[in-house]
Amino acid sequence: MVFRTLVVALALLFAAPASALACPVCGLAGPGNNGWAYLAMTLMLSALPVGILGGVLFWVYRRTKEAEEAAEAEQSRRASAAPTRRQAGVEAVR
Amino acid sequence: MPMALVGEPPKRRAAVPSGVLGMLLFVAAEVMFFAGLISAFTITRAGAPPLAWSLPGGVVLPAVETAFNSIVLMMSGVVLVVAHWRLRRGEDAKAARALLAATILGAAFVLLQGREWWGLLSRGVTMQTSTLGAFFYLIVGTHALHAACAIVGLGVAWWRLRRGALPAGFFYTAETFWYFVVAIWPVIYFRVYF
Amino acid sequence: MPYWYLQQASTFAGDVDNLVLLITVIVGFWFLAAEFIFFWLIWRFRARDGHKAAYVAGETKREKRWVSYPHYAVLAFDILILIFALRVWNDIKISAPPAEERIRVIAQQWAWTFVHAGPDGVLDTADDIRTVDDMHVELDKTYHFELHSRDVVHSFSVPVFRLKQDAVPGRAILGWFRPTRTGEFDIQCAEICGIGHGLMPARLIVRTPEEHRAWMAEASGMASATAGTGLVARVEGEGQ
Amino acid sequence: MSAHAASHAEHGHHEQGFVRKYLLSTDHKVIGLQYLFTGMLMALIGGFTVYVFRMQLAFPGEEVPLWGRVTAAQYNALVTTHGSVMIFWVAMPVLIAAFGNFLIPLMLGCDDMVFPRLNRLSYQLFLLSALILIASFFVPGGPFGGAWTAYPPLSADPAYNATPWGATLWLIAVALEFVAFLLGGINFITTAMNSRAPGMKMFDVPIVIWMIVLASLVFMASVGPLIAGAIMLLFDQRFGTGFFNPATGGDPVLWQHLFWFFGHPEVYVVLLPALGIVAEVMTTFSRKKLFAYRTVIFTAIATSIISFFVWAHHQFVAGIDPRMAGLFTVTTLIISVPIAEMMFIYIATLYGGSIRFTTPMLWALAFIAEFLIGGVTGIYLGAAGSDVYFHDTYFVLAHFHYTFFPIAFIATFAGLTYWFPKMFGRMMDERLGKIHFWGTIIAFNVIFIPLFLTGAGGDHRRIFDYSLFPELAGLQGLRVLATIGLLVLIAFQPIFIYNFINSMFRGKVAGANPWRANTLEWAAPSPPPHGNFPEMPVVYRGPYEYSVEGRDEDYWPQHVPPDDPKRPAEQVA
Repeated sequence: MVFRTLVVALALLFAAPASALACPVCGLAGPGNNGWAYLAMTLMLSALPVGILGGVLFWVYRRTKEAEEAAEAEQSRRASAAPTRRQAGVEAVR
Repeated sequence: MPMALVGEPPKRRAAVPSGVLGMLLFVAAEVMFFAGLISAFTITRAGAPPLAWSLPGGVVLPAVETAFNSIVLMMSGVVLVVAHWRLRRGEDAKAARALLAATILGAAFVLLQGREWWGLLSRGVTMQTSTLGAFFYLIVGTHALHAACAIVGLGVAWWRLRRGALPAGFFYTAETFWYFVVAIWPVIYFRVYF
Repeated sequence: MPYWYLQQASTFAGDVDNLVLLITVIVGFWFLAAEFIFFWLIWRFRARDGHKAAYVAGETKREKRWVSYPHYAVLAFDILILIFALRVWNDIKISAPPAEERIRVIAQQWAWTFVHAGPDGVLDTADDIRTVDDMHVELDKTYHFELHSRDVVHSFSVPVFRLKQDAVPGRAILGWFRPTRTGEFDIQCAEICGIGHGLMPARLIVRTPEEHRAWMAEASGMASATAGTGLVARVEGEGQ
Repeated sequence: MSAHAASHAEHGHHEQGFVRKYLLSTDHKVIGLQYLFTGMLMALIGGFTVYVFRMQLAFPGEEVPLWGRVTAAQYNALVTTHGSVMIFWVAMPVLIAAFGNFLIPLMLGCDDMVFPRLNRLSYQLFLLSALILIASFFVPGGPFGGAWTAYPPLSADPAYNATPWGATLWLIAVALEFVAFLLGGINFITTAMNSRAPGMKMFDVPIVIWMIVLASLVFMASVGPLIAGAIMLLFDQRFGTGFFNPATGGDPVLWQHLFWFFGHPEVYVVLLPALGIVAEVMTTFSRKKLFAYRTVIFTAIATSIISFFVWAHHQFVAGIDPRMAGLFTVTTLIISVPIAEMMFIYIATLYGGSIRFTTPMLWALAFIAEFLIGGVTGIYLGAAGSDVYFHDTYFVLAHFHYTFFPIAFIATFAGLTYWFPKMFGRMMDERLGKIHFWGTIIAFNVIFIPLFLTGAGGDHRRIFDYSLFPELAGLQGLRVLATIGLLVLIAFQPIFIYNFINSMFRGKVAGANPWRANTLEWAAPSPPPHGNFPEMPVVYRGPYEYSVEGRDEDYWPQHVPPDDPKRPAEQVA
């Protein structure tokens, strides 16, 4: 989903009108032209959250997976008949 | 309460201790906060007229002195890693010493930065006299405030460790925050001082 | 559509309205289709005695096509709209035909000052004509405007031109227009700028070349004879 | 977690004083209700301000009953207050904090939040921020009048805005409010990660929890730059710095950059929980499994990610490099794809259902129908070419009210009427609920459809009297119609308030599970006691197993063991 939309977004970016490179109305913008700074900082701010939270969540996901697998291994070692994961949950309660 | 009816409380999976996860999320928000400050700084600097972008009276930001301060801060981070490993190995006394060293190094950084501020202020660099100065005090000051909070946290951790009552969650939480303070500093240093 | 309410008075006003029409047709069709299906489903599957709901997980590809095909359609129509939208945007804001005359627009709390080039057609010369709250332009002439602000952010909006551009203090922002219809029109401030934001109307007067020349002669004569009316003097006194 | 459970069990016995129980409670349900009631009170303020300024627009210059003549300065202050209150002090606290606090532990099957004291602190900060905002009405110069977007230099310099204290208090209130939700968000996410009932995998979590957690993540990731900007603006206002002052090398557009970086994701921060509430209500009352549960989550994640790449579409004509506008037009139109897919999924969920038109269901269905209008009109504004015309007109206003009203009111009413039995243990009156529903929905459309038209006709926003603009005189009839719609809308709200308060004490007693729903909160008694569940639930299946073939009941709660197919759900009532 994300990948697909990103691909389309990139494709569209490259398909944007070529005349956009020449920009007569951009000339006088500001004392020093800080257009590039806006663009660079925009990209940084936009990409950072995806990176940081993606990283944190991926790490948590891996840890969760590991813990789950460890718990399952523990269970199957203990139980004589191999119970399903959810039955294992019940065992833990009763 | 009927809780007592349940022989054994249900097991819940906590792959990452709640304190650490909460702190990580908080740190993520803090990173975005500093990213906002740094992006504001970068944009303003790129757009400001060259003459407006300087400190009054020809003062230059003391990059060399701050490099020394930065090294102190980095060392503190490294020492804290050592403390972490000693704690993991159960060498509590040694860990306490490393933890104390890390705390003192961190406090030294804040004090050295304070001395630097004192010098700048005495030469007439205030928040009002230039936008560069305003950004400098804002960004570095915000970082110093975070550092001070983290040092208090580390100090409390050391005190509790000495008394043998340091919950692991507390240590990891304080540790995570201190790593954030240490790691964000080089970004600020290279962006703001040069 | 905007042209139901407001005349089109610039070369790109028609483009903007056509884009609006295109979006209305595309989006309107999909909107009506979605609402129709939605209400039909509500009516068709209302609770009735003895009927149990079906168990549809919607996890298989076969079931999911009911939402994935429409979403591909949305994507395709998005791209279509995008192409037209970017072309219109490009014509208005990015590429501009060469200027025949320049005009300076200065916004402040809460008035507009317009600096016209005057009879010699060049800005920043002695015969510039400054007016407050009315802008005089000539039919079928390409203008480049230079937008300034003296205090806060304002927005220069000319609805009949379908033109809008914020005025930012400390910057000069360029834009262009070419009037295609004579008459008197509204200019509004479109960005909140303080207490008098609602009291910041200006008038746009588009004249034929002959009439415009007549106005210029009168205005420059007046300006040199009386050294400006009170209002003009006030603005010039605060000037750059 | 078990330590918490035990401590709750100990504390549950002795009676607590009123202050301890309701004002200083760390119980997530109490905090959720505190947020709810504070949000509802703030909605009265937001509603009163809109009444005053809509009256002024319909009958310019006349005395407004209960207010008097509206001056230009008052008008700006009223508009600003309405915007900030409705977004920051109504939509955010009710949708995220109230429902989040109340539902997360209940739907995850645990006894409380992971950080209960942090939770209490969050509410206290929020209350403080609301009080500061209200206090700004009584300071010299009056409340801030520079719009909820607070663009500097207008907001930075009292010489421009003439509200030296109002502007500062507004800014402090907003910043404090953000800190409150930051703390709350951390709590929500950590709880959802660490306190799920045994057996509850990530894909067994109800959609509304997913949505609140995603919204909290988006909020946390986007709010930092705005807090940075708010501190800079505060320094500009009070300490004479020049961050946004071009004369000293500052950049006024920078604020817009920082503000909209937060401002646009904020839309999704409130939209996602609303969509979650609608999903819960729709599945329950159509007795259907949610269509493509996982796809809903993936589209929500996609929306969250793309929401960080669209914000500059608020600045198309703000003096930024126009080439950037092209980029943001692309991303803005792209975000319509996942949102449209989510709408299609919700519509598809109805297929094959057995739809019961209870009050919550009516609200949920109305949400879809009305939000579609808000969604499609966004295309006009996301496309840079037509935004040149529509920017800052009433078209924008009508567009975002067609998104925000469904979010902040329609979805909230759906959620409130749906979870009311769980919150207070009694049912709301269905007949009054339906009268309130139809009055509100019809009046809402009567307000905002005319405003689309006035916007297309060239009405700009935040103008207190249109009589100075001759071209717009013909639109006065539409403005009056919108105001009449508003008066009708307001007139129908006391019915809800009466129904709400009356039902709280005199409604029909609801059992644990009056709607015969599946999710875990219905396994707890209504209202749930401190500690929530008499017996901590274990989860055996996903949250939307309605009308499963081969079962007598058309629902199958998450906590009922599979070997007991005929077990009634009221076993804990």
